[in-house]
Amino acid sequence: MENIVFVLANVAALLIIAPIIDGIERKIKAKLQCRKGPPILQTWYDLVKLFKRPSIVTEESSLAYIISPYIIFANMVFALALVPSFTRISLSFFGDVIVLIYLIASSSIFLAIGSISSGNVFATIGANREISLAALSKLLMALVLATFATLKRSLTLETLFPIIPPYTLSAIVSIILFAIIAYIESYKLPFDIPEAEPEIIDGILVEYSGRSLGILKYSIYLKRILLFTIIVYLILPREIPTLLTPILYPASTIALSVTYVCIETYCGRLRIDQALKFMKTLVPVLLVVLIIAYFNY
Amino acid sequence: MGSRLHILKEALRTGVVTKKYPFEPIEVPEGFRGKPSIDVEKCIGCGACVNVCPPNALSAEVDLNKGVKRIILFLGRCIFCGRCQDVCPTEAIKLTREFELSTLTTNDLYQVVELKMAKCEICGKPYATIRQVMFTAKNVSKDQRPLLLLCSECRSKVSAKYVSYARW
Amino acid sequence: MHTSTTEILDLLSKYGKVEKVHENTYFVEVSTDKVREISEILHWKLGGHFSVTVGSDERPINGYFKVYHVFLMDKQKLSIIVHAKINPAIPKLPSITPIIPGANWHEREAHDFFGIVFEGHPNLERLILPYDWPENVYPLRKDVSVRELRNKLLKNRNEGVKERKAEEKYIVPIGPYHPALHEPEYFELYVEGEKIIDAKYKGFHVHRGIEKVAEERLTINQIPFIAERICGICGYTHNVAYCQAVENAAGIEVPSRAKYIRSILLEIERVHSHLLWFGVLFHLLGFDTGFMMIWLIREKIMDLAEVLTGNRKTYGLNLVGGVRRDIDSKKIEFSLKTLDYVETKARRVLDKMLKLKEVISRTKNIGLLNRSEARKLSVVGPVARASGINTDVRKYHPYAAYSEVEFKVPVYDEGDVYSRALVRYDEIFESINMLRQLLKNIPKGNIMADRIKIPEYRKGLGLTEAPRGENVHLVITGRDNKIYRWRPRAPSYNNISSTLVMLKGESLADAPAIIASIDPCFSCTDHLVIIDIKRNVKRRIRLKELARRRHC
Amino acid sequence: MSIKLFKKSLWVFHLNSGSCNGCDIEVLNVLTPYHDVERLGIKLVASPRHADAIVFTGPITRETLPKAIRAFTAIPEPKAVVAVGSCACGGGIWYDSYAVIGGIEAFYKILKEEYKVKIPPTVYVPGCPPKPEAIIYGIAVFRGILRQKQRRTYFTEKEVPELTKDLIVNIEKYMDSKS
Repeated sequence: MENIVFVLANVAALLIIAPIIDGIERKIKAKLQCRKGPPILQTWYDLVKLFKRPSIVTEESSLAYIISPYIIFANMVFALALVPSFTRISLSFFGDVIVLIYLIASSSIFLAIGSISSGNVFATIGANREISLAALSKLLMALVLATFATLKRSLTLETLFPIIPPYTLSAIVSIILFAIIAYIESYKLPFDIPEAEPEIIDGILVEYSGRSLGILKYSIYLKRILLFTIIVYLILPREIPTLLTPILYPASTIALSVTYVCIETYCGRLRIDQALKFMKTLVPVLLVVLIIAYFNY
Repeated sequence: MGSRLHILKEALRTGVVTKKYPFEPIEVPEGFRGKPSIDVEKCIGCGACVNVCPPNALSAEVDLNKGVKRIILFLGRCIFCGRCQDVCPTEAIKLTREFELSTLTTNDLYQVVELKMAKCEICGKPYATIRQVMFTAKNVSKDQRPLLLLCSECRSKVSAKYVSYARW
Repeated sequence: MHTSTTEILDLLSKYGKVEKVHENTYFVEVSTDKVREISEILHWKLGGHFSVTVGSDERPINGYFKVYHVFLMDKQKLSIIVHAKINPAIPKLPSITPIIPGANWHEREAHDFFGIVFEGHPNLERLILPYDWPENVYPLRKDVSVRELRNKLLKNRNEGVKERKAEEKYIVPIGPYHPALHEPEYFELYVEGEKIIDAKYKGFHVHRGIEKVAEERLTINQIPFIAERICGICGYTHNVAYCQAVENAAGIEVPSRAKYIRSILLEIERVHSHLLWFGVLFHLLGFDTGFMMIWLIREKIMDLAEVLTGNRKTYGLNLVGGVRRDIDSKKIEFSLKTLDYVETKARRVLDKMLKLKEVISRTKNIGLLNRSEARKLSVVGPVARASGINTDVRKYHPYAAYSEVEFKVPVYDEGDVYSRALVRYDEIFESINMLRQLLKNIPKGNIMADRIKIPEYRKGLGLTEAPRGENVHLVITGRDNKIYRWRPRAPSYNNISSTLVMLKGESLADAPAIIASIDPCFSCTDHLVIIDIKRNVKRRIRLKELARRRHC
Repeated sequence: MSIKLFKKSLWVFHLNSGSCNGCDIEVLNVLTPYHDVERLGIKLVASPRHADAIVFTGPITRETLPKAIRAFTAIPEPKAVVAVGSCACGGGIWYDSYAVIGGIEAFYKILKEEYKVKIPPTVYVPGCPPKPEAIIYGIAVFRGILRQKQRRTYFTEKEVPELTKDLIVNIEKYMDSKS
């Protein structure tokens, strides 16, 4: 029971911190563009405003359109409960890697379904792109996680965190690859194709407004922090004293997000086929890593 | 990669350039074409600015009942070209350096100057503002000045030999 | 083959009366049946290019409608205007669109405004007037009072609305409010997956009826200000072009100091416009840092314009006969300092940005327009120069102070988005170079011509090279300090139709960059509706009532 | 009510309703490093559904009117309007053209009469085009950071001399005595 309290506290803390991390990213991005940038709490201000605004529901929008933001949000919250964050305690006994992938993948699909059912042409193109990107990136993610599972000979999250030691080639390479995939998954440039603003007007999100838009944006921030958390815990050694994790964890998450945003600031957007091509080249690499991992190198 | 680092270096060298405005005022360069403003003491209501204003932001209206002429400046249509300043005979209308003109109602964008009109000595019709009559009088030889007290029609009736110096 | 000026004039005199209006500008009056023949000779045989068609209602003067076709002969530095009288009872003229496809819009415009029927035109549909405009009302005819019309139209706004039926096709609307364009234009893209099969343009949302306003309400010296508001980015070149047209018509000699000041501000405008374009391009490629960095540099140019003219945009500097503000030595010094800053910064940043992998992979070999297509559509400016056509009004029809400075005209042969970027890149630095020469050599003297008298019913042609290409204004002076007919033709007018060629077969993701690559200035063009390109949509995807209803 | 909601965060949809681009580039310019309105929580969004406020630039032309109405109604309530530039404020130089409906007030009139739409709070930013600072000032006035300077002024002449032959002939004397 005590665990549950800890997990709830963890999740609550993550819910608060996720938009703040986005705020930090925006600030840093601004600085890199010679601007002053918004206050760090800006993302929170935006979200609060969105939550206070009504969401427009048109006659043509279906049920899927209305409920999918909430499903995605619930998915993300559940996924966050599965991974350790400020403390190592988590609900990981509920599920393993497979559940995690399932949660991430299903939210992509719900996002696509929701936006297709909004009936807007830009949303449809966005959804198209989202699906083709998601299909490939989830395959990649599955391959990486399979590599981890092969290394540890287990699927439970408990054993996967951390992946190092052993300091094998395959462990290090697969962590790097996971970081790349996490980058793609978190809709960052040059991979923010489904929501490309100039091409298809914020794509998948175009028809959402007010509260549902807020929930969706919030879910995206949560997804980012989820991916960061996984990367952090793949590396963070178990030997670190329990008391230090509440400090080390946010510090490393922020460090990671800063790195990501620095990369993002100096990238242009890829065309969908270019992005897919890039991701396809990762597949054989991952397969090789998987084989190496099987032989424990 | 090299190019990216180079751009990063350039950005860092430039540093944050954002101005503090609106929390600190900013300096506007000399000769900036800002809000046109009518000096109500100098304006003679001649309407030269009205004739020349391309978007008709300046308009004139004559209220015969009250015997007044109004010069109306509507900033919400002004294009800040400064032609009014060029033609004003008394330098009453000038472009200031004021650029903070935003308002929450269009009503606040108006400046109205209402000037009393002189009545024709013969027919009693208001024909020009008193200020304009006095301004013109200064530029006309003394013997012709009494004619300025008449409207253009009466003047031409009274005396064909006088050339009208001012057009109303 | 090079034909000399006299040879051309001899040839022209065989067709009709040749009238020299001002230097290097000749009007040739021909009979209606000869228009096509002479146009073909000028455009295809003598190496000139078709520039603009101007319709005009001259019934109050001579009882006829008139159509003027303007041709520019770059090699001989000549402007030749072919015009024909049209009987107002049956306003008909053979179309030149079958020979010069670039004339398509021009003729449709004349049809919209004057009701002149162009025989043999492939598609003489409404182009410019709003969707709910009544039939058989031609706003630029002199017997139409627009104020009356306006009141009538405002009352029954929806009169004549034809419900646009949704087509069962997968249409991606770009616009009217597309974030990439920041201007309300409407491209319909027919896509198959991510590939564009066909494109349609429905534009002219910004048609503001400028010609009628100018002809009916404004006086000669008020029009420069409305001309400047044709376009907020390159307005000053319109301003200059108009003033030049009137000056040419009236034979006014502008003092050379005024000419220098005009050139200086034209070049400042070009630098700002090209930097703006680079910013927008990078934004469209998803590279926002590029947008921010370029606009940061551009801000200095805007500040410079503010110091020189009193406003960041819409300089409001010209009147017929000269300029309104002088430049003193302090301002020259400030300008030179700003230019140094802008040049070093722009070189450092732009050089590197144009080498970025994403930028190259998304612009090279994208949006191709080859030389022969470019000739057919009569494109101008950087678009033409990127497709291997060496044309530049500043060089071949020098105006203002351009005959007194040295500069190169960059020409690239590839005809893709990247080469259009390179043309503009070169031009930025050529312009800065030119500005230095102009600022250093500016002569002393007056800035306004002394005696300005404008005779009535005289024709004049004003040419400038806008940042987007050649800019043509044709003016017929009128009575009572008014203009009888004024037709500004912005460069984008000729360029926009080329995007439809460029877009075919490209990827949807590249569409904004391609459209932007011509630097479309829709408000310039708008004075319009459907480009009918043969449809060959193979797979039709049905999605009910797509965009139409909700794309906003 | 809406003003309070948008105090910290204001997402703006930019609609060119027939502008010459001058105001549009200045609206874009407020996003760039020198002005950077993101620091004030203002963001330009691409979809009216996401927006809190709509920025009009340019006079409303006949062709854009239905689209402007559509975009306007697509924004969820409560909303605000910013009219940037003299054209949007009062029709500008185009006010009496046959192809132009007029400024934002003419637009409101149509909205009120034909669509029964509530008129949102509006900020007018005159200028041709307004400086980026002037646009920021408009937002600042809207949010109550800065005070509105421009007020309607109405001057009525009070003391007027009686126009007499005597006065007009000896106008110099009168002028001297006055000064």
